[in-house]
Amino acid sequence: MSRPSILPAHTDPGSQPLLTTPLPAQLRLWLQGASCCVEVGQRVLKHQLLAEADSEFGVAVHAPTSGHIRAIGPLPQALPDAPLLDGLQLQPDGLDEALSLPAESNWPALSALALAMRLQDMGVMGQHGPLLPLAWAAKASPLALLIINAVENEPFLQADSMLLCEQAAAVAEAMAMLGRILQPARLVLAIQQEQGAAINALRSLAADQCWQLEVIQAPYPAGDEAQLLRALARPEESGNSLCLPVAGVHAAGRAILHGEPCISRIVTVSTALKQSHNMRALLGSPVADLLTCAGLSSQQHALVHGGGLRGFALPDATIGIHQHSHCLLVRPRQPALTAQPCIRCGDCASICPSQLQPQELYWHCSRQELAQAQHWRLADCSQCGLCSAVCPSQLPLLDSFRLASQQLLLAEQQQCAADAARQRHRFRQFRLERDKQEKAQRLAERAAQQAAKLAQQAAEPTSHAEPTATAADKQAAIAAAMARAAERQQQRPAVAPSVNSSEREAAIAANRQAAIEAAMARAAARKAAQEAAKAAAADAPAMAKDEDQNKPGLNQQQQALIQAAMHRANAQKAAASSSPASLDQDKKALIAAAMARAAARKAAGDETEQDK
Amino acid sequence: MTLVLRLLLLLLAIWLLGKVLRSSAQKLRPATSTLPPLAERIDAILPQTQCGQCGHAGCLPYAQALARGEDSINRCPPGGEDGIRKLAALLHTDYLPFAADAPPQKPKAVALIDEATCIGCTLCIQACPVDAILGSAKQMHTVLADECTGCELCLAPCPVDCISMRPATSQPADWRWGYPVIAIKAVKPGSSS
Amino acid sequence: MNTPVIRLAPTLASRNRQQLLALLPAIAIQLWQWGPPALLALASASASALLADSLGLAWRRQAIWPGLRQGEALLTAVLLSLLLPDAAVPLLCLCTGGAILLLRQLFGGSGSSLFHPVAGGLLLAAPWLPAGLPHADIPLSLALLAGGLWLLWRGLLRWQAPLGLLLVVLIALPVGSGWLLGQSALWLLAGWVMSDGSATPITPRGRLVYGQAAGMLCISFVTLTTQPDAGVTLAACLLLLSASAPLLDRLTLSPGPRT
Amino acid sequence: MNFGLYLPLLAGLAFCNHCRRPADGQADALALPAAIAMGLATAIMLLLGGGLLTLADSARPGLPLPLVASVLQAASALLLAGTLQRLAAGTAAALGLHWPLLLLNSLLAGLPLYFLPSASSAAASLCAALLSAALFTLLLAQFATLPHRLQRCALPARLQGRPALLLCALIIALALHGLGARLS
Repeated sequence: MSRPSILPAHTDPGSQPLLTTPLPAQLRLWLQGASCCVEVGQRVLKHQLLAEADSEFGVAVHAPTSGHIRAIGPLPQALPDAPLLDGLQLQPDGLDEALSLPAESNWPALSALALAMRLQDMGVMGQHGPLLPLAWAAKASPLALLIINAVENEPFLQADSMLLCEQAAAVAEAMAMLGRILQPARLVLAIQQEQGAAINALRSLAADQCWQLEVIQAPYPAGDEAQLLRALARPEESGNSLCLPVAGVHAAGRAILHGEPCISRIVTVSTALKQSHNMRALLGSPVADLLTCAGLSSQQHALVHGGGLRGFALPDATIGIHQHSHCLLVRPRQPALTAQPCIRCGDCASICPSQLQPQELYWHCSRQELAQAQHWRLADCSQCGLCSAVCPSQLPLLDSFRLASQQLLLAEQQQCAADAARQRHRFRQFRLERDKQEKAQRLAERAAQQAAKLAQQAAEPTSHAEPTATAADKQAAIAAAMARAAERQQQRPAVAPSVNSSEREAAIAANRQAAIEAAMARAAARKAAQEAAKAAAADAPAMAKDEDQNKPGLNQQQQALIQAAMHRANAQKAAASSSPASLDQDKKALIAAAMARAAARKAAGDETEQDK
Repeated sequence: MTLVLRLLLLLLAIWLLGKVLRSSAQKLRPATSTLPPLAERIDAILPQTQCGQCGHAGCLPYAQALARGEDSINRCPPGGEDGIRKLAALLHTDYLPFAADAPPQKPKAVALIDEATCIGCTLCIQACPVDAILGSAKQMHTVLADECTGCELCLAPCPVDCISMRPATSQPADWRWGYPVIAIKAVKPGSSS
Repeated sequence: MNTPVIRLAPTLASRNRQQLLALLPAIAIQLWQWGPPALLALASASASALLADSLGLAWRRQAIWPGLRQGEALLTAVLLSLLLPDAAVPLLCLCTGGAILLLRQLFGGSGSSLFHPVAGGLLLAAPWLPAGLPHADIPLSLALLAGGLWLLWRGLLRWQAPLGLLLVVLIALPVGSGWLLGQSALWLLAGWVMSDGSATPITPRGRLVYGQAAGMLCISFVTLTTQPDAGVTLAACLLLLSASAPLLDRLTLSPGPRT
Repeated sequence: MNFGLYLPLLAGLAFCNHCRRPADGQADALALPAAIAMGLATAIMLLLGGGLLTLADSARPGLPLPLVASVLQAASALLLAGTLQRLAAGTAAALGLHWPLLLLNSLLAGLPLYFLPSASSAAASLCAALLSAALFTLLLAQFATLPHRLQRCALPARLQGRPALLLCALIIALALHGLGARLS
């Protein structure tokens, strides 16, 4: 079962005239990746900007004719299942008044990125968003191969052939322009063998131009970008080559050389028999108008948007066409074929151009097992529709693959959103933590300064009473703590002798340290005593944990010591306060004293360690 | 003669059995050292709304509790049944339906601040786990809809009840024509052939 | 449903019709050879098959008429009556109906049956068949070959498994397998049973292996043992190997080379 | 004993083996290796038991065959089980190579071999042991992969899972009976 023999052959438009649709009563334009810059009720002129691109993948929308904006809101789009999307309705006034078009006079001076952005502003669309991908244009890597894709990929398509027959000179001009700006090492126009008239029209032009004509003979999905690149690009070129649809290239030529935004395209209206019509239609024209122009009525026929294999049914003839509407198929209404169970004939696998196993993929896609579908390489499916066409059971293979790919895309988006949320949450936690530490540091510094002052005042050996301390035993405890601190301070040089380079500095530091320690111990003891006097605190462990996180991550030795002491004291305090609340004063005082002692000792120990 | 042949065949069978056992043992023990810690892998599955509906203070604490085996996998309503399936697959446990006491599952929503009523108290800003609310004291606040996870943690602290949840609009209406997988592939160096 | 406009393959019903059509010359020769009893057998087997199929469909709560219109049950009946020309009519009806109910409808209708009903029905009928040396039926075989070639030309025959079988038979000619080629059962089973997708592996390589394995098993049994009834032996081999089809799929089916 | 009974017995034995497989998270991934391992183990047991029987017969002819054969088959099964337990206990358990199952396989698949009509010479018995082990492995592998395929059949709800597999086992046994009856 070879593919070329079973697909209907391409029929050349030949000498058929290119029709022009009359001005429709209403135009429905979609705003994908574009934000509207007109208001309801506003009168717009032909070529006037209606919406600006607001993302990398959107293009601007221009008014196809003059008229009034009637509505801006969700409209059904010419896509599978006709999803609602924001669009605008333009009611033509029949005058067709146009803005004057300033042509780009110094276009040869444009850079690739400038060209890409200019095309985006002119509403010229390629296969995925703007004709030239912005991300690619911004990289500005030298282009090895530029393919202009004029292959009529699916059965019943004629629009590109028609365009080449009618506008061969304009296309050649546009290609010359692209070649001049993008400077590809090789510029190729790919066309299929069956498109005889178009080839004839181009042959005469190709002789003295910078581009080559490549006639493709491969079977059906050969017109896909990936397949074309595989067929035409040499191994060394495959990395940096670009494939552009010929309709977009033609529109780009009009836009850059004549300043004319893209407002129309050629559409084939075919009855899937021999008869077909090609017409130039304004973007946003309702499908019904195109059918009327071709002499068909939309009531008696089922509508298919697209070619014979990838086309999808349109539920409604009022939907407006868009830049990808290359073909409209009209069929007599028939009862839909019912899907039968898979009989494992294996035809889908043998015809698949990507060498996938569509029956396995379908099984997993229909059961919503996306991970399995990915394992069976759903991502490699080019959605060519051949498997659906050869399936004897009429299984909706292509539909389910389309749906599953979309779900996969959605799942990826959700995963990205989740990753972003995780990052933001973690950063927030980090920020809170940092703020807390900085606050604690500031507080500690202030406490240390005050304590130093106090210590200077209390430099006399008579350990005078703390003004705020009330109980005598508390004072005694503090005094004991201070005495111990002083003792340790005296012992310190013996513990760590001649380690410091400058003994004088060490002595000064030690003095200061002792004073600070004493003050710290006092403060801690006081605070602890007050806390302990309170009734049982319920959230003691939590506080302890909070304080634990205030690790001495400070670079200054002094602050480290202070914090260590403080947090030890607090931990002790917390432990104390979590113990039964009915402690008498004596016990509390003892605990406080012990705590203060421990804190002082620890502080001294820490200090010696850090001195080392 | 047959005895020798029998012995040779026996040895062959034993050797083959040894090979099968060895390869299965490798399959049984996948290289766990290359994997990130279990809590991280669980956290990667969780939806990161940080809503606390599971009873933990965020997704990571819940993931850690799951990794320690201290909680059940059916406590995350935003993750949906799909999330439970993924967790069950990762943790080699059975699928569990949602816990009876778990909050009901809701469609994804984003918070919206009624700008006329907002008094600028900053309480919602402090409550937002992903910093998706902008504003400062006495100034009107606003929600970054792209960053909002729909956790509803900002609803409770608001003193004037000016925050409401609106259904998120990012359904797959963004059907991009032949979304640019191929285009990006085609211009990446050395990707195709 | 947005399925494509172009349908490149015939529907299931049309496939089965064409398979029946390819059997017409063989049916004609059978009628000429056996006379009116063959016609009676054909008619009663068809009636029993249709009855069993509609019973099964009703039991599975499926629409009966669209199911019958697919024509698979009829094809099974015709194949069985061609395979069992000398069986008693009740036996033929019984094994046709039984095979369709047990191997086709119980497993869930067309495409789902793991084991081909024709092979199963032949095996069910085997114990009651009159024993005797098989006789070569050259005209019938030639008619079947012609029908098979026509199917092949129409693109309706999945040829890998029959090819594997025939290759083995041809290679084994020195062992004395030549008389098998004159057996109509071989051609029937190869062309209409082994080419069925649901009871064979789905990959071309798996089908080739399936056909070769069936050929080797069948030839070894037919040449090594004393009961050289090729049809029943091949049917038993096919049933045994149909159960290995998932195994062959597992071994040969892969997501394919990454592009 | 004849082949018409022996071959379906193997199918039933394989079905039993499949039903006794541990059903944990990795059972699906290990189904095929488990089938191959059990088939190889059965081959080892059959070869070992047959070889020991030949040795015993030559050393002391005239022993009662049924008794000696069953003792030797059981001994070879337990020997293998012990070796596996010592060398690769965890893997063997995950693959379902438990000693009761090994013993069952060794006795049910091994003993009838000595009473089959073809087991006249040493070479023939060796051949029979090999073929029966190969067939047993094939059957095990079939049962390992069949459930996956059966999932896609539109079986009635009551038949889902094990009953459907039992049905398949019956059909396979029917086919094997048809083939085996021709061998005898």
